[in-house]
Amino acid sequence: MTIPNTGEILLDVQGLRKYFPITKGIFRRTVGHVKAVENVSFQVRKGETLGVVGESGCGKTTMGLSIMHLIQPSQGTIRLHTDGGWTEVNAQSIRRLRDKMQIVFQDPFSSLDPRMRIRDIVAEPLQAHGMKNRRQRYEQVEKLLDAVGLGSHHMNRFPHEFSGGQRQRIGIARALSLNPSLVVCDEPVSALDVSVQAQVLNLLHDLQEEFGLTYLFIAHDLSVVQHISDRVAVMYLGRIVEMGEVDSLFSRPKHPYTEALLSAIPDPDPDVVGEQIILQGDVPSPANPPPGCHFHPRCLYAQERCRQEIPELLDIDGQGHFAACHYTQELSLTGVSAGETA
Amino acid sequence: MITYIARRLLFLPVVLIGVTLMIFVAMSFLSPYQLVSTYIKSPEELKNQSLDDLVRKYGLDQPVHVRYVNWMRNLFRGDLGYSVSANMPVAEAIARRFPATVELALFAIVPVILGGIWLGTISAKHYNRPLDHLSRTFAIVGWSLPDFVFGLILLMVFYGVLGWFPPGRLSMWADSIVLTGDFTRYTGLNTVDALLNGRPDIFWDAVRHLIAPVMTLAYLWWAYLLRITRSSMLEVMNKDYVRTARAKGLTEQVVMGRHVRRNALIPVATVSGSMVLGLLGGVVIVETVFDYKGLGLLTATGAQQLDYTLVLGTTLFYGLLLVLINLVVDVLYAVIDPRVRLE
Amino acid sequence: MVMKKLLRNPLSMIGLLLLLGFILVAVFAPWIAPTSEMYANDPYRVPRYGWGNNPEPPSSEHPMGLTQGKYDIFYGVVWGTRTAFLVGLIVTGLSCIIGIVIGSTSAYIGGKFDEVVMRFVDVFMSFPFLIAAIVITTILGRGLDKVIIALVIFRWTGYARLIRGNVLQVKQEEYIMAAQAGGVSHRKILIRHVLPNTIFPVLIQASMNMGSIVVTASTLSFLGLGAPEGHADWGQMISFARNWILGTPDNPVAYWYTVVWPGLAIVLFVLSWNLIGDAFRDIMDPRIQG
Amino acid sequence: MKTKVFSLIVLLLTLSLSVSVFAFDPETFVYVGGAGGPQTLDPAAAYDTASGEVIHHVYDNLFEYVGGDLDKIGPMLALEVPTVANGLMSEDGRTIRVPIRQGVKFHDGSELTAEDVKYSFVRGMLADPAGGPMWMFFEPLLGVQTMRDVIAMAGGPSDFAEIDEVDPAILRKAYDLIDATIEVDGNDIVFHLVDPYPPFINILAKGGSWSSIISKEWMAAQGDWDGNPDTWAKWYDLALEEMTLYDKANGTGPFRLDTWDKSGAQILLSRFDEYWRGPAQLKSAVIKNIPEFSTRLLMLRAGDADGIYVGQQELPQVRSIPNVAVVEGLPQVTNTVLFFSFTIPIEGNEDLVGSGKLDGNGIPSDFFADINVRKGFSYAFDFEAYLNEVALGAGEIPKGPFPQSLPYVNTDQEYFTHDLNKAAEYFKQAFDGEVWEKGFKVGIVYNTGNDARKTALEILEYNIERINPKFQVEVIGLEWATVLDRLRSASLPVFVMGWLMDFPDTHNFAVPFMHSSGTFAGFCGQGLIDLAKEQFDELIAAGIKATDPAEREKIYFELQKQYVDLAVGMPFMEATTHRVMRDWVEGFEYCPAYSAQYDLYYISKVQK
Repeated sequence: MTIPNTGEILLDVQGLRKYFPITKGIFRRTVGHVKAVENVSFQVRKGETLGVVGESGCGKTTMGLSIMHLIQPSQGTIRLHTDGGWTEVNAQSIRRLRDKMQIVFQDPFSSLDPRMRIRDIVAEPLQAHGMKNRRQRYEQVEKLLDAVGLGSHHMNRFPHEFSGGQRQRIGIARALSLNPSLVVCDEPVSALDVSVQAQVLNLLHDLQEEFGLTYLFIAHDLSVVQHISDRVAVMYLGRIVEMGEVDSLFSRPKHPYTEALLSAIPDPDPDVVGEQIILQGDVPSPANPPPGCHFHPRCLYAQERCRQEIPELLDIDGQGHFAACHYTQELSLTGVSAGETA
Repeated sequence: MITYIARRLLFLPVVLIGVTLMIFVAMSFLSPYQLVSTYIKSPEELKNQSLDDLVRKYGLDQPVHVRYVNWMRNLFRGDLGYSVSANMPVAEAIARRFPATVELALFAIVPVILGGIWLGTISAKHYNRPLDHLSRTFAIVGWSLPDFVFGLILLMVFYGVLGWFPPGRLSMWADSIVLTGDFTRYTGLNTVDALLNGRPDIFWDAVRHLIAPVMTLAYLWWAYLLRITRSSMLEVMNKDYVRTARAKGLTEQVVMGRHVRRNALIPVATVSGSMVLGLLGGVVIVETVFDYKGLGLLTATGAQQLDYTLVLGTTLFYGLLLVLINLVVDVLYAVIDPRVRLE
Repeated sequence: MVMKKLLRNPLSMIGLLLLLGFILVAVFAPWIAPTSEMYANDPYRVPRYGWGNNPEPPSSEHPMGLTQGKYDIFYGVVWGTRTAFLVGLIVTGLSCIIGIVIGSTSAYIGGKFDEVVMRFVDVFMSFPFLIAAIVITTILGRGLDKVIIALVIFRWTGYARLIRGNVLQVKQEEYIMAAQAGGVSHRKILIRHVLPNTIFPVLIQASMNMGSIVVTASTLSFLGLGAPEGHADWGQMISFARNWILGTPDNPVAYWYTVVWPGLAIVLFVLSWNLIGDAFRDIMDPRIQG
Repeated sequence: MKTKVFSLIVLLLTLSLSVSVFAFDPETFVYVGGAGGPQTLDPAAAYDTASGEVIHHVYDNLFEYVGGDLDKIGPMLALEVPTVANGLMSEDGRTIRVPIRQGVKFHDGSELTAEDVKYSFVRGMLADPAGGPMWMFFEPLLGVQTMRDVIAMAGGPSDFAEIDEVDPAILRKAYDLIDATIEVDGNDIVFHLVDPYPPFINILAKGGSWSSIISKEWMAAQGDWDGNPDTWAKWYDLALEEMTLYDKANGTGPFRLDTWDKSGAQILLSRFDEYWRGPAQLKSAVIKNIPEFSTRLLMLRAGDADGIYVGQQELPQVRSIPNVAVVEGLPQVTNTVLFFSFTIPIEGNEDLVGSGKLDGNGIPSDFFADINVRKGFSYAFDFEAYLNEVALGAGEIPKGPFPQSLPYVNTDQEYFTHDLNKAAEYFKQAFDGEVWEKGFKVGIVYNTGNDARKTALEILEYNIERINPKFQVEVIGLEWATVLDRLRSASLPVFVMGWLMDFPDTHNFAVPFMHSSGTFAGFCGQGLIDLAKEQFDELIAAGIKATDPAEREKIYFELQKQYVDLAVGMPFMEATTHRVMRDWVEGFEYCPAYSAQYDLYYISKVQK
């Protein structure tokens, strides 16, 4: 486990919001919004991995895509530290910034164009960024494939000739082709078999060291995040409810939701019978979130105050462990020890 | 769903304005003296006539936009203008001729659908075997034949040789009854009116005149329905539940009838709407060959004589019809297939 | 692979052979039916052998006989092959291109733009095709080029709708976003990723339409709006037969040759395209892969 | 299987039911015409043959041709034919008295009076719908062409947009001018002509829809003009469908109008039992229109139609049908002419005139102003081939602009023949040899759908291109609307058009073909107009005013000679016509003046 790099900040996200309008009626009047991402602020340090977890539909993928400007954020500023200065990521600058920020997609089956050869898929960003010489491009592709553990003999094949894990490697090679500083990994292993998951995670880890990458690693599963992340942010209904160093968050969760998620991690030791917290009810609709703390209807510890007041995300211990819970100081929540899970 | 319908209806005027605007744009390519040809239909009528007087009289020298505004103004007063080629107001011409086309379409749709499904079923059942090839070739030949050729051949055989199915909508004797006051024309559909008036003889006469054009139309459309039925049946036949049914030992007839055909017909039902539209709008040739006085023939002749008031009126009407029928089809689709939701 | 499947199926095999035959006839038309002295400068004009109106049965000089107006049927059928390909290819090509460009752009851009474009398409689709074609050819005048224009104006919408639906689906795929993330321009994404993944059904549809265009053109000829009289065009040859299909009272098939030869040409031509297209669909349609 | 057998039985039953036994109806006559029904049934507005088809049977005229002979005029609603000999016509031919038959009944039961006769003509002239036939009365009675001219005579403007703009006093004066030309004198009616007009009686005779006699009282009862001198303008130049007689009729003819079933494109007529000559034999008649020839043909074969319209070119197909009678070679007064435009606009006309220069790739604007070019074209045409192969012998080669069946036509006039050597000679002289040397390229035009005319042009093309390989002629078919448009600007270098007489007089051909204000001069460019003004106009005016037949003959012979000498146009066909009917039709009478295909009054059906 790498020691978190406390150095400079690479990505700075402030007040990010992404609303999808709900239209109704003959004239498609906007009657409300699905607040997929609501006022999210965080920073990612250079070289670290920030894991983002949450149940499906909590807005984590939307957040990732918004940061990449693959969907237009509704509000907020995203800044990227490049070449010793800050650049705001917006619709105008994004084209220039593509080589600094890349993304690895969730579904290795849909993220590769079935009608293109591997070499062209991986080389495409190179071409788009002005590498005119085809030979050079293919040489580069060969190196990249090599780096992700594929051989040059794969270059002329089509995606359907590969397994899921191999495809994800191709996706990673593509993301790395421009030599980015930030890579958003949008649930890169969730579609893979468990056996393959570890391989890909290890690959990502190795690549991070080799290329000095910074990851924003999105997953719906805490166990996946635990290994690769330096810090973890937990999202619930479009908001970050807890964020902190991975050890601190896992061992001393400060939010009941995190606690519930942690309790769901299966323990490899069959003798240890952890008490699993079953979350009550479904995730409420982000179009119509409950008042107060969005988590209160499912929270074991909910009080009257939770029904009325939205808790702020505050640094609880002064050392960068944030949580958004009114009673975080009062509650004593159960975590897991860092080495406990596989 | 109501919102969906309302939304679609809201776009109706947009489409209709677009349609009429396009005709006016097309018309702006015409000179006043070309438009005069509506009034002087052939060189033989070119007597001691001053073309300029006619241009002035019918306002053909006005710019197109002025005419469009005038036309629109009249339209809002419910006046579609007067058709020179039909010798009557456009609205009346549509009201008189459309029922004929509807009658033809209604009578045609039954054999078209039944025959098409039948052929499609045969093809699917005998997938890639001689019977499949045979029925598909048969249908494609129908589709490849220009309809006037097939229509004229039918006319020759069934009227010229056998004397069974004459052209027109009614025989002379029936026509004279229908045109007199004793016969009430409720719908304009001769068959329906005949039954309502208690005249089975006229009903039979009307049916007799419908058979040959209906046959022509049916043969034309079979290929289309065969194609859809066949592929959707093949799709369903590969489904697990059909295999299960077979595995259960159900007879082929039961499997086909109960499981395959019923499910395969959903796409067929949805194309029927567009077929009705095609039949309503595309029967010009059949109407010409069989002297069947319907709206298609009227519009086609009108268009050839540059009778633009008529063309405007009928395209407006067709546009309306198209939007409405498509809407109905969409709604029906949603009703038939629970998987479809209207946005 | 597709070709192999096509060759294995007897129907598509026949279709391919027929099409090949037509291509050969079109290519070698000047040798099969040498241009007559009469209209040496315009080989597409069918030579007349007399000024009269009545058809004449096949003879050694005119193997398929003379149709109404004493036009040589054999010559018309042979050179008509070229016209058929010409009209079919141009109409299909142009309307395909227009439809694909408008339909895919509209779907790719989406939103209000898509809405506006689709209403525009609705307007075009609200005309009954034949009526619209009559209006256009009446305004523009008679001639093959006018027929082509009329056909293109009212054919592209079908392709536009078809490809739009496909693009809307493909647009959701992650590889499109991946390309975007890679900094590829929208235009390139459309051309390199969206179109190759959506265009096939459109092309098959288009090939199916090749045949029916010839039929439609003949219908326009029937209405007096097709190719100029005497131009080598099957549609016109067959519309020349309209008055003779009835034959004489004692011999209903007295003028069989006026309708059979050009009719056969049209039917076989359409048939060949449809057989191939049909087989293509079967091959490409994942739903009926048993 | 059972269901299949059952459905088969049902089908067979249906079929057997549908086979109706053919019923011969001896009292109904069915005529099926070609494309296009009547435009209007108003005699003052109708100018197309389909209208005449109906008007002929519903209305009567003052005179008629006896036995279809255009030279023999007899009384109809008149009691006597006015001549100088019987004193009803003045010596100078300008005053014509017509005694009106008494006891004639209109279909509504009212009786015909002289007042009705006057009303018929006055009302027609006052209404003068644009494009109508009323010029035939303005010319002899007032020496002008239209009601606008009369208003101008009365001191008003002639280019008004709406008649309300004209001072009512002037309108009244215009009315008076017209009123004065026709006078009711007891049971007689007196026409006052501005100049002698020999064919005036012809204009009034049966066959001319425009001189149908209508009922004044009935018109007033329908809300139409009642004869008030100050209100007539309300009915001036209305749109066809706004006129009272558009689809209504009340005449004295042998048939009354039952229904004009417009949506079914058919007209039903029924016998008028109180017809003054006694009722017709037929009880009713149906006039239908079916554009598709095959359909018509089958109806004739089946006996569902008693007579059908058959084009000249389709005639061979009906000749051999059993039980069908084809009457051929019926004379017509008509002429089909190849016209040349003397002054062709170049701009926007490139499809026909090419480069617009005499450089082998086009023709100059004044190409056909050169008489040698016109003669070259005329001698190149193969008249015989057209007559025998295209027209199948049905007609004659003309001797000039006037059909030979008319009086005052020189049948010995020397005329063009098919002679390529002569044609070459003239082409060599044209433009001082430049035409021959450089060649030319010209588009010659027919209106699409007219195969015979197309073939005529192709014959010309074939022959001219044989004369000199540098001569290029392209036969171009244009839509009728476009032809009309381009005719107006005289843009068609060469075009073919026919003229069917209004009334059987040479004058009726001299004006359209040769007068500077005639129909065709306008289409043939300023060059021809100038030529006509200089050479023809005076002769034509003299020809119509002359009352002495010998003098008229001299004038028209001269006009004919000049036309041919100058090769103004190339008349190439005087077509005869034909009728096709079932052989059970009896009593077929033919008169070239009739626009109706059959005179139903004389017809009966007798099953053989």
